[in-house]
Amino acid sequence: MENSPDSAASLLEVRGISKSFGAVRALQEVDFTLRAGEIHALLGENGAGKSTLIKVITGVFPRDAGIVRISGEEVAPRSAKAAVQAGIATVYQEVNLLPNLSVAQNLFLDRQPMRFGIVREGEMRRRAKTLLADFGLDIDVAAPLGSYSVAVQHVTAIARAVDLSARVLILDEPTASLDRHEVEILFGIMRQLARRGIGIVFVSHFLDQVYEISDRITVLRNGRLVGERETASLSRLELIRMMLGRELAETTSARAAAGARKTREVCASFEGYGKAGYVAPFNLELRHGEVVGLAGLLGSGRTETARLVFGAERADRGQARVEGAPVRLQSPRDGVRHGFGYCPEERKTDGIVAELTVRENIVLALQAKRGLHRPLSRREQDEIASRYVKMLDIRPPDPERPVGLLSGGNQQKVLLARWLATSPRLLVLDEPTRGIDVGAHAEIIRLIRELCDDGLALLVISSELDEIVTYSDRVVVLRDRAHVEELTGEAIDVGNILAAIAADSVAVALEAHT
Amino acid sequence: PANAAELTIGFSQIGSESGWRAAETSVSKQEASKRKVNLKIADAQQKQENQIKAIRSFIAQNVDAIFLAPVVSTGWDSVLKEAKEAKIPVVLLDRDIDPSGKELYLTAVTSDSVHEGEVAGDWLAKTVGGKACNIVELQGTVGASVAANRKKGFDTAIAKHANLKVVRSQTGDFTRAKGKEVMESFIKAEGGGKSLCAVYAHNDDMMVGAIQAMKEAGLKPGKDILTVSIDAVPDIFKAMVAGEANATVELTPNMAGPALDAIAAFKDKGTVPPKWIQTDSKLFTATDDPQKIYDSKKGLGY
Amino acid sequence: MKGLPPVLITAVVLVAGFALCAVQFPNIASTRVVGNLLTDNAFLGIVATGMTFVIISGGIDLSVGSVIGFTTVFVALAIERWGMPPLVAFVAILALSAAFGAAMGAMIHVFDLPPFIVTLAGMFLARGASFLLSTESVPITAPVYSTVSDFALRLPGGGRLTAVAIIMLTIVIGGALLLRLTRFGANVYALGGSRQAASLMGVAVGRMTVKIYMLSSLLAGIAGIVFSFYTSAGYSLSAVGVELDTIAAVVIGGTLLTGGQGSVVGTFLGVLIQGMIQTYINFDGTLSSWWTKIATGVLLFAFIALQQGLVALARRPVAKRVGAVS
Amino acid sequence: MTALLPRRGLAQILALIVILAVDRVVSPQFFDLRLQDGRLFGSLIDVLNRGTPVALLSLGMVLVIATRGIDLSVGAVMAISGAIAASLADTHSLAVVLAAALGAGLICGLWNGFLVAVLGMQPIVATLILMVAGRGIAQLITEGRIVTFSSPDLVWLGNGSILGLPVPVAIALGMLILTGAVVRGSALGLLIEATGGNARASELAGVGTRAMILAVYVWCGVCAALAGVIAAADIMGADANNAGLWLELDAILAVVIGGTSLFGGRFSLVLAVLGALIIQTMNTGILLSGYPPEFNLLVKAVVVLAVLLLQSPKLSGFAGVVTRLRRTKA
Ligand SMILES: Nc1ncnc2c1ncn2[C@@H]1O[C@H](COP(=O)(O)OP(=O)(O)OP(=O)(O)O)[C@@H](O)[C@H]1O
Ligand SMILES: Nc1ncnc2c1ncn2[C@@H]1O[C@H](COP(=O)(O)OP(=O)(O)OP(=O)(O)O)[C@@H](O)[C@H]1O
Ligand SMILES: [Mg+2]
Ligand SMILES: [Mg+2]
Repeated sequence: MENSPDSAASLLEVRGISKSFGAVRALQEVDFTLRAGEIHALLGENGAGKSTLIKVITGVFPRDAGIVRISGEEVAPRSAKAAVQAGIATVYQEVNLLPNLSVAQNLFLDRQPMRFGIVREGEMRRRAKTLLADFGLDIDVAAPLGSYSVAVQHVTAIARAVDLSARVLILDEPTASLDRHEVEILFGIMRQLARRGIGIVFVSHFLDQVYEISDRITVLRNGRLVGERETASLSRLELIRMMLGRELAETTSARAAAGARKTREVCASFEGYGKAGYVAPFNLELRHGEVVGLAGLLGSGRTETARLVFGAERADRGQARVEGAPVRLQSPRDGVRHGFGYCPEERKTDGIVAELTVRENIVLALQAKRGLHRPLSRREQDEIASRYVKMLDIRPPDPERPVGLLSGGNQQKVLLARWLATSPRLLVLDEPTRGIDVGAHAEIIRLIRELCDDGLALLVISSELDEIVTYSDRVVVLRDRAHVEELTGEAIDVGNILAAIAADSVAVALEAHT
Repeated sequence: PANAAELTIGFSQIGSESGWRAAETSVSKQEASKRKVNLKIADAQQKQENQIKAIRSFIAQNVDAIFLAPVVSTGWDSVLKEAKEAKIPVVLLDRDIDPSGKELYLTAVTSDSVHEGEVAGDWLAKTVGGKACNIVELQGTVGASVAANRKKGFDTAIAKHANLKVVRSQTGDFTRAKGKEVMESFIKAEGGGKSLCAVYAHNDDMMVGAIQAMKEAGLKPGKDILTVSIDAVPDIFKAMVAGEANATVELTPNMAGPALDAIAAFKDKGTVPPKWIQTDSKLFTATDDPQKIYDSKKGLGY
Repeated sequence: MKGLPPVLITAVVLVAGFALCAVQFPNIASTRVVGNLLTDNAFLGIVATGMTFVIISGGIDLSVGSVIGFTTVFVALAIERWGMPPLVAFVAILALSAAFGAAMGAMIHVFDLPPFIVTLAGMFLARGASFLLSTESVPITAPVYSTVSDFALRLPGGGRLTAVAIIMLTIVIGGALLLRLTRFGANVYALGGSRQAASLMGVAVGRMTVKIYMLSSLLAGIAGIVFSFYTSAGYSLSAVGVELDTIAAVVIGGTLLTGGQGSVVGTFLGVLIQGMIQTYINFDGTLSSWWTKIATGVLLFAFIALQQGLVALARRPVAKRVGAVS
Repeated sequence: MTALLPRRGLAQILALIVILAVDRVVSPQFFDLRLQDGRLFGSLIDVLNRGTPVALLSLGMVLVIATRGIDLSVGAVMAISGAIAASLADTHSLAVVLAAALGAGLICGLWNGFLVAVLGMQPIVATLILMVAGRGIAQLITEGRIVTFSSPDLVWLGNGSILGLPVPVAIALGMLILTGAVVRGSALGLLIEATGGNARASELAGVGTRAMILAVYVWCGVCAALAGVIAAADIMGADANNAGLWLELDAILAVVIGGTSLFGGRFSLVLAVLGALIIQTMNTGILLSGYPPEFNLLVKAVVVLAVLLLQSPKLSGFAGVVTRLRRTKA
């Protein structure tokens, strides 16, 4: 559109792609060009159509109109397999691997090393091990993939795509669940692949990463192409304007009123709380109007802490109190009854009920809390749903749409809405901003502050240390499934958190990167 | 016979798919205990493979004789050969097996189910006389040999009379509920049942259901529409007493009695019984004092 | 690796059950009874092997019992009435049943219909078709039949390893290898993990679905032939309800009905467990029809509960989400 | 509920109309209705009346399936409750008879629910246990005989009529309304759908998923028991050997024809009952047609497949295949 690229150098060329889902026009006449050897960021708000564009290119969705060329030759893959054969390797946004298969099988599914029609298991494992070693992962590749964290699963998916040694590599939000260290490794590999002439499409909501890695940027908004620019010549402000179609309201310095909140009452407290083989006993106080951040490396026990606090996992020692009164948290129901809420990190498996509508997903927790015999009338449901759809800017703003059809970021907002609707006293958020666009990201952080000002207690897990630093009144640092440090007030900064994590060498290496 | 006291006999029974079958089982037990025979009954739940397994395990336990009520006529050769090798005499109850196996069993105590159908057909022909008569037929389970035979016998009997015609024939699976449902649809399909003259059912249970269907449709079974069925279970005599059923052909549940006698004679004196001990296919009608028969049959475990 | 613990647990349950039975009826612990167990359950072992593939892939196949029934009738008629040489009849029926399975698989994939219902319709269809062929049971007198049913390897202690048992063991071993060692096998697990993910990873989901149901029906066809050896006859009502026995065997063998996990060896053990329950009841020989049913249910419950208990026990000491091993 | 019908039920209604039309062709008097002894009489009434047991079963089954479960034991539960009702009918009042029979169904449901929700067994095997043992229990009660009774109260349940409608039909209608009121009038429907759609997520949202699962199996047991009582009342006797035999498959079929996925989640009571009617319309048509019974199963198979294809969400899938074929040809 704005600069018509030299089509000889273009590796992947997309012209006039349109795609509708019923009444929703997810893509309209989108053009996109990827050159050999470049890293091309594909950006846009949640629901802009990035994932849809990718799936249309790889033939997962049939397209309504448009053409796709690879090296000038028109292709029309009709399945993911055909796309791979056409030279396009893809990591889709939701980790689409098979949790029941071993890591090695996942890496080599449908292309296992064979001899006499028999899979060479040993050879496959060896290769898997070397492959993952490039990504700094040293794990048992014979174990089922599902026994590893989302991060490991994501790295596996990326390693698989990279190893397909295609001409085009598409990565849809590959860094959402990775920590800095893993992101660095990934970027190293991406650069190396680009040098070999492979074209890489990179989707991310982390603008820092976009500026760090990409050569060019294409922006989509509401299913339309906004423009394509050289990264070097595009200012951040300009980029955000392209994505949102407006200026981003400046995030106010979040911890403005920190001092005043110190005096707030304790909402929930945990003494010597823990579970053998899960998380070491810890003490934790959560106060009204206060945000506590949980920081730590992957696998350090943050999610586990969150689950214990909420009641999703039963503690085998220690005492929990709510507003000073001792309580027993045996099940999520207990948590909900005491006014807790919990947004889990794996929204697809633990969060949304894909088949149900946005409205039903939003009222679910509230209804469960009220009990069977006090059903919310349809009017109340509609009212609640439309309030939160508006408040959180869920798109498309249709409460009757099955949640599974929403883009990832919007699903996250629905989950948040589910808990806000219960007017909780304590909200536990595990990676609430994962996969959320810049606009919504700022929005959610603002929301966290607001909730906090309304007297809510918040326990927030995030791998974004910058983010944690912005909103937390206190930061608990975890290492090896134990709470090792608590930072308050002025002590909260990225450096100190890293220092707390840095009891082992990995963290030292990490620090070097920042 | 004195020696019979020491006998242990394995009985591979088909299952408990009907009241008649339950009666056969309980009569067998009574007959065995009368003769002080230790009868081991293995219930096959209507599966031939279970019967084969049961016979194998009887052989493994080295019983003195095996009674077999075969669920199907074919497929017994190899297992009966095993019994023969082990020198265990086999007596078939209730149903015959395929001819190829004749030398594999001692004797068969069965009725002739084709003959049963004929008896029913003959009775109907005689009762109707020269009038034109539209008959509906309630068949047994599709694929069951008894059903096929009873159909065959009946068809042969009425083939001789041009005035008798089977206008509809559908399976009622040998059950009351299906018998009723099928009869309901027959009545609808035949213009409210006015044109029907008789119902023939492959067993009494279906007929009991059919009688209810007729009554609910405002018809008078036993009067407007003649009924003839097979088995002679107690409930059909009850219907006869009420004037709602006309005839039934008896299939005696006492197959084990003659079989036990034959085995005892064989073991005691080496008497080889005839290959086929045929049980009576006796016709009962309202003239046979159905109340008395009902009372006598009630306790047999139908 | 994966799937091993449940198999081990099933094996433990089997051995424990066998020991208990043998204590009560010492006769049970003989090669004769073990040989009978294998022979009597040969056809079940064969269909269950196919069913294992289907269930691991996340599907279910209710048509197998009817396919067995149809096969016996077809084979009997082909040999006895239509004068086909037995081998030709076997090839014909296997081709037919494979095509039948393929058609069901295609139906499931193309129209996105639930396997439960498609195969239920398949069950009606195959049974109905066998009624059309013949409602009478047809004895088979071909010499191959007596040769095959008489053939047996004598085991020490009077037991016999019959031809059908050998066929079954071969198929079980072949199935286990196919599932464990080949790309096809890996894809079966992949489908059970998630059809969508498998498709995104490049597995030809449609073709796999067709192949899996084809395999299941093919094995049901083989089981039908074995059944016809077993009884030397074809009968349209044979193997009624076998689909449920088969599913039970597969599930007792540690395969999840939700798909993605399981093993052929486990299924084989499941078949033996069911056979043993039957043997026990036959040895007892005092049970009436109803007590037989109740006892079967109770034993089924006991075995499954025991298995669940062992699984829970095996899981307990390990922390829920184990850290990375390196 | 009503809001859901028009959009979702179109395929089912269409299927029903088509089958009714076919029935009319094979049996010209299919739509004839007349009053006979204060009771409507005709093939249509037969369809409703004979469809009642499966309709009742499907009312319970649809909830079980909505939670991603399945209940194979309903046929056996029918046999048990029928046996209990028949053995008590002549000596006890109708209230006692019903209480005992439905109570038995409730206990059976509790047992199934316990195995699934508490012991975590897979529903298909968990209920297979009762499917096998339950029929044995029923036979134990009747000792394998057909236990007959003459209590007019119980007979009325099977053969009486209310406002011209057979009592069983009225009962099924009442149960549909009751179940609908309970499920949709409370939050149960939403919570069941959530449990079936994603049990883990629902649990984390505070839904008592175990209680939900237990509740649906109990309800399924009660519905099956009621169906059993009606089946026994219909033939004035309890046939433990055959009552409800293989009806579990019909009930599951009805639910699936009614558009509820076997993978749980969204369900519709009305459409499940409509599914039961579709099946019965087909069965009655087969009986009226006068074809030899050897054809019954074939016809059934073909009709089932046709109905499923008719409502397949992928009729568009079929269109897709056609266009694909065209595209490859072009
Ligand atoms: N399978 C589907 N059926 C119907 N609508 C869909 C489907 N997939 C996506 N959509 C809709 O298409 C639009 C674009 O979604 P898409 O997933 O491409 O967004 P995205 O840019 O990847 O967003 P995110 O950053 O949140 O991942 C959204 O409105 C979404 O609701
Ligand atoms: N780098 C890694 N290598 C191997 N296994 C890992 C790695 N990181 C995490 N895991 C596995 O993932 C599991 C989940 O970790 P956990 O949820 O406790 O982490 P967390 O601190 O909550 O991190 P996050 O929420 O960011 O994933 C760990 O128990 C561990 O088995
Ligand atoms: Mg996306
Ligand atoms: Mg975590």
